[in-house]
Amino acid sequence: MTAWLDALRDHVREFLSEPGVDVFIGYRAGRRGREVPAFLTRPEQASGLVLGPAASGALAKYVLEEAAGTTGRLGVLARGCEALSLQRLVRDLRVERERLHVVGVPCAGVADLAKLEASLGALEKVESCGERWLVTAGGNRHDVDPSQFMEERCRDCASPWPQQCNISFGQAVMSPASPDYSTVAALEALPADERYAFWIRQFERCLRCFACRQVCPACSCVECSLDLVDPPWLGREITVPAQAMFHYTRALHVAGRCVDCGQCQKVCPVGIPVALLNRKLARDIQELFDVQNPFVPGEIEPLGKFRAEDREEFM
Amino acid sequence: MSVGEQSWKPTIVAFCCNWCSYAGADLAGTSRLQYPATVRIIRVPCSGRVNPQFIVRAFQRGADGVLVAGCHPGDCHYSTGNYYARRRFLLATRFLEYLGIEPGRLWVRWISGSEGHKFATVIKEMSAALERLGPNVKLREGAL
Amino acid sequence: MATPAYKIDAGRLPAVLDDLARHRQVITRMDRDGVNVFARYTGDMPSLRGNGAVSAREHFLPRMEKIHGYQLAPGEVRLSPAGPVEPAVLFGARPCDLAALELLDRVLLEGEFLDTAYQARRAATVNMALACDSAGPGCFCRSVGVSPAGTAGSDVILYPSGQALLAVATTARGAELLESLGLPGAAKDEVDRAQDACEQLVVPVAVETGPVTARLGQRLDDPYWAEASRRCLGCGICTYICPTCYCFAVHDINRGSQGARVRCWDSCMFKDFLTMAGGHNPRPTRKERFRQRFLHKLQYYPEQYGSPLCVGCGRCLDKCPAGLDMAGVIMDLGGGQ
Amino acid sequence: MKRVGVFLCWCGSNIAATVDVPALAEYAAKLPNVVYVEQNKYTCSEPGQEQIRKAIAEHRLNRVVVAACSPRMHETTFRRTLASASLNPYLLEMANVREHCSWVHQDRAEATAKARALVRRAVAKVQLARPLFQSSIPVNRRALVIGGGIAGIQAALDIADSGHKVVLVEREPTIGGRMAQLDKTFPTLDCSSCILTPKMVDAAQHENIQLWTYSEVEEVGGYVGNFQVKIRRRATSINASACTGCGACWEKCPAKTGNEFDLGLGQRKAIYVPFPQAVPNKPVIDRDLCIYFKTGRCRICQRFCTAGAVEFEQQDVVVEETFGAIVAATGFEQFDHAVYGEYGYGKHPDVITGLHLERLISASGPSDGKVKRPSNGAVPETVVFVQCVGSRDEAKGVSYCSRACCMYTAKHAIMLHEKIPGVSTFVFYIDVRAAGKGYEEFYARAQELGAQYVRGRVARVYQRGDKLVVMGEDTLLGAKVQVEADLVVLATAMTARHDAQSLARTLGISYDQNGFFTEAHPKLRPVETNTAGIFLAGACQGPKDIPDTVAQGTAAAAKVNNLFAKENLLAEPTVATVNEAWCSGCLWCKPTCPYRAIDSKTISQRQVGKILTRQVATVNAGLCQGCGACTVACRTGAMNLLGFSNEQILAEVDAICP
Repeated sequence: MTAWLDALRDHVREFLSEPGVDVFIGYRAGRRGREVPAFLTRPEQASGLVLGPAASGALAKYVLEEAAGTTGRLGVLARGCEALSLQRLVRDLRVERERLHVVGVPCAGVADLAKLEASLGALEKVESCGERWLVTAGGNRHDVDPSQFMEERCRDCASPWPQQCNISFGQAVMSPASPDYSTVAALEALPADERYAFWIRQFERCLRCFACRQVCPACSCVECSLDLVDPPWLGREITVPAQAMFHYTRALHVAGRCVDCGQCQKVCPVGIPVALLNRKLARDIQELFDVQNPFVPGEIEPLGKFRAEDREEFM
Repeated sequence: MSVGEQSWKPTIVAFCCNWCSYAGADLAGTSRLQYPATVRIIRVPCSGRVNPQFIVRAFQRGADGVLVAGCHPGDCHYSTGNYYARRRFLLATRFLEYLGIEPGRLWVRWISGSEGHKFATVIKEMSAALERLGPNVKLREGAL
Repeated sequence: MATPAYKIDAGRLPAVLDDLARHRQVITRMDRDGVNVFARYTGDMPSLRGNGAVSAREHFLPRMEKIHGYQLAPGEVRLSPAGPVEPAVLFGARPCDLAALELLDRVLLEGEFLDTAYQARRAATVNMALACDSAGPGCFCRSVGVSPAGTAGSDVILYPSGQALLAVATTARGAELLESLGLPGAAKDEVDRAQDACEQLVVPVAVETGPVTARLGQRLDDPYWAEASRRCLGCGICTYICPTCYCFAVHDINRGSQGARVRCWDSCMFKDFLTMAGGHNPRPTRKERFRQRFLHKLQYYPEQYGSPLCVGCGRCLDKCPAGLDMAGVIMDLGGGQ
Repeated sequence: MKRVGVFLCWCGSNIAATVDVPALAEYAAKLPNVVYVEQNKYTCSEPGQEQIRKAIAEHRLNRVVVAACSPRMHETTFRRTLASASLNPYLLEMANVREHCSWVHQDRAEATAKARALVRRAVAKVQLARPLFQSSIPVNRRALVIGGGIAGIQAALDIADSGHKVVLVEREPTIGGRMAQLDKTFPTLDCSSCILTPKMVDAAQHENIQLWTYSEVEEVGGYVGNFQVKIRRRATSINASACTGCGACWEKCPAKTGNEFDLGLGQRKAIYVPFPQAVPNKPVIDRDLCIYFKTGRCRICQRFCTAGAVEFEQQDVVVEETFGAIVAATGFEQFDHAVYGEYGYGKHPDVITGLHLERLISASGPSDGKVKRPSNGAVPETVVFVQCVGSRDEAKGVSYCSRACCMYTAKHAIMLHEKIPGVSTFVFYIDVRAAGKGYEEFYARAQELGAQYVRGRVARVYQRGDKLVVMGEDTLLGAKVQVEADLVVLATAMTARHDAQSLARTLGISYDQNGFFTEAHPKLRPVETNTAGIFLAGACQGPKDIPDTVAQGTAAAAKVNNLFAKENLLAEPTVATVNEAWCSGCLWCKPTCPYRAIDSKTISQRQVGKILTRQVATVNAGLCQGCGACTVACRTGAMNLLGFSNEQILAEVDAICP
């Protein structure tokens, strides 16, 4: 089924036997059909590695904690967005590329587990099989069409295949798509008041749990300005204007650095379409500053440089 | 500052760079050019110092409009600050609109130290535009 | 004398809610862009399937609550009280969320220190619980002593019966409220059938907290905490969606010469939760913070009050991005498979 | 505890006529931490300032707000007032209630309401003001001049004459640069060598100037007052102190190549001085050409050198030196007009550039000053000049005007008419730009002597027999023009040195889209760069003629002398500063700094029993000019700007809005 999995496990086993290796970050089977982040330190643990559509896709950020105060090498399993996320951390000088051993694997899309559970019952296992998914749920095996149950962000993924890896296994399952900005455009087409009402309705739900930030590979600051009491960038008050400031700030802080992994939106417990903010900025950056692919980390971020002949609207 | 419906005048918070736009506003003063008492200036060294978060902060605290003013591109006292400002605000103006703020609430203008007249004109035009838009309620903090 | 039972036909629900809303605010569950939230009823149909993304506790412990206002004048500070608490009906919260209130009551209303704001909201709110006739994928209420038809914390319990709701009062004020609504009665066997269906409901997840609580005392430096917390992202989802979390922080919101003192939700999962002036943090890493949350739920609270601080609503099972949830931790620690 | 004093100026009636100052005073007294309010008729007057000093002492004020005119007018005044009252001058904030209020509004109520907001802002900001101190940087009074053309020579001489040491670095074997290649200079027609050579000799002999020819700057570190520069001194293979410059070596040397100085029109040897007046007048060995270096055999020069000065074993030496200031004077290159294939350059030997003609006219040139057709050595009877080859042509060349070509073409025409009786000259031009002292007259003289100016571009040059046919258009007559010429001279554009960008990066200065170094301000700081302590002279900043180049050389020297007049530099304290605990070390601030003031450094932090070593940003306060662009690039706000801090601006917004 996933023919490369054994090869991957062998490779990781070898990697963990090498001197100076601290950890390999991958996935292992969790309960209820989940695949959860796993931190392997011993070669024999490699046989527990798994990778299916149930794996969340948010491994990159763990590198920060794992690398702090240690000096060894860190292996990381990476699909397309995870590889971009790692590049992001490297570009932001949060981890040295030399310390990372990036192991690329193909992506078959990340499953929206809640949606699968809602239609198929309690999950036991989600596997990818060619272009289909095999889902074991409620005691039965189902052959499902991934496009029905894939996370929204995966449907127009521009980079399903991991780039800049040390080694990779398997072959691409999904082909790259171009980002679909139609939702952004639809929002833009609304009258200002309706657009405002839309966003306020989203922000009202915000709990300020900071999950969107915690999971974001572009949010790797040692201290987040939004946590600081002084200066009071974001007041402590939990009001709708303050939530709006929070989301405005978060989006602008990742503008030009977002890798479009979509994790911010995926983890939001109250369904705020956070990525719709990022997408708007990315599209504008692409258009305004002629950035080829706004999601691939570059040498200097688009807001950290300029051209004298940039568009002039402020005369 | 609303003194009742009829006499409502907008409040504009203006971030002016010290070398050009603030000087331009000074020149408007020394030339005794009259413009509405709607604008209140915060002096910054350069338009490149203006963080887009300051803009939302002003709307939160009751500004009806925000003006960011700097040297003309190419004339920055620090040579490049306004180029960064231009990129930041090309993006931020669009982003604020995306969040539902009316297009006329945030203005960015290049006003040189010799353009006292332009400063006065921008304030007149902006005040008139904001009067048409009415008081800003979006993103505005209510009473505590 | 048997408690009278009433029937609310699906078509009648808006009228009942309008009736309720006439003298008090009605808080119920609404659909907002596909997300189920507790919100004030303003005439739109509620969405009573499933459960709220965030628990009903936010009605009693709001995300932000004014303690008092203040005004600075030369030489003095004038305080102004927070506004009065509005009478309310909480319509359609699940038994787990309401059972959580009883757990919170022990902390906030018993003993030397009284949370007066919470007390006022509890007193001003009539809770109309909605019993469960189906379970969510993460539900494990039965493992922590809560039943899908449980009445703890409620004044009225609503049993789904076909498209209708059958209402039975569980407290005197619940009875008084139901009586005032002029609803038609419900047949006893229909109520029994509906109640039975809820009471017999099988919930998908089962754990055993007893042995875990007994053993936690010896496991403070267990390597489990370090290993498990490695995958914690450090966000506050679990604490903010949880019906039994109640941590808060007090802030002064300053606006020139006036302002307000407010209390806002806070999360023990946040780094700054315990950071003190001068920078010291007794829980410096995710390990300590993660451990604290589970020890609080599974050891400290049970030691003090006799039951775990969890009602098995299953929200953390659904929402934790790292798959680090209450049921999972209990199982990891030996409480079931 | 903050104790704010507010001083409200009436400015006679300038403010008081429009703003109700007494009401404003009453209002100000109620603002947080304001403990003293006073009104003055003229706060800036000596009695007014004395009142501030008195109030600071009597009321133990530790913050001062002056609501008066523009801070651009009197901030310095009141800062001094504070300093004289032993209060840190940066604990002052001004509210501009004159230029921004009383002078631009008439309605008293509205103006007073606005003045309240302005004072509220100032009071809010000053609460968060911190005492700031000017930092002082010692100045190493030694200058580096890069480039030994007339700009660099002039700058070096002017600096040296002021008593400061100068190192003049030139990559060619001699100084002199482009001007040494010229025959005469416009508009006076004095001999270029006659006016340049004495300066070259002066530079070589000046006690304060060290002349390092055949050398190049490799690395520049440090900052104003303290640049650390690595200079590669290439091996000349000649012991300069032993060499007498007799010339026996280059006469005997068997290896020949085209002489670059004569643009290939003449020849030089492997061991050579570029031209007879070279300074220093000592040869170098071109190791790429030298037979000994290629084959290991020959050594003829060594045999003929009676002084024993030939040293084949010499090696390049890289020296590291410290300088307080640097002048870049690296000059220009000629536009590569090969793109104008229709002009036949390279195909027809009689199509040459203006600089070629200089060498042909020059008495010390390859033809001993006789203008001859390169093809057959005949004296040309008809000469066509084509202007703007490359200049003002965005499609094929550069968009700018090269400034000197109109005049040197006029010069060439005049000189040809003087040298070759009966010669016909035609000048194809777009516009004639003669905006300089004596330039228009000079252009008129060329016309008087018979130069025929044709307004229009040349379409094509082709050979017919031994003549060149120049096809063009006279746009004034609207007619096609065809001239049979013996010689065609192209006025090629001046362009930046091909490696100017790499030097700019080494120096940390900026360059424009054409590769010319960018001045700090096009009008007000024409010879400064955005990197403090680095100055520009001559055509490396943009095309120029000799008078402008010399003026800039002197101007750059004046700036250097200005810098060297102080033992220590006092830097404004309103600079960026890093909160290391917050800084993630992502260094996205770095590219936004026009002054290269941001760098990284390693810090060690104790965290939960572990020692964390990490990178954080650090600001060189001597280089930072306080623009604050970096502060916005910093997401955390770890990068902050003293005097305009995030806290202060947020407080200002909060205070000014309601």
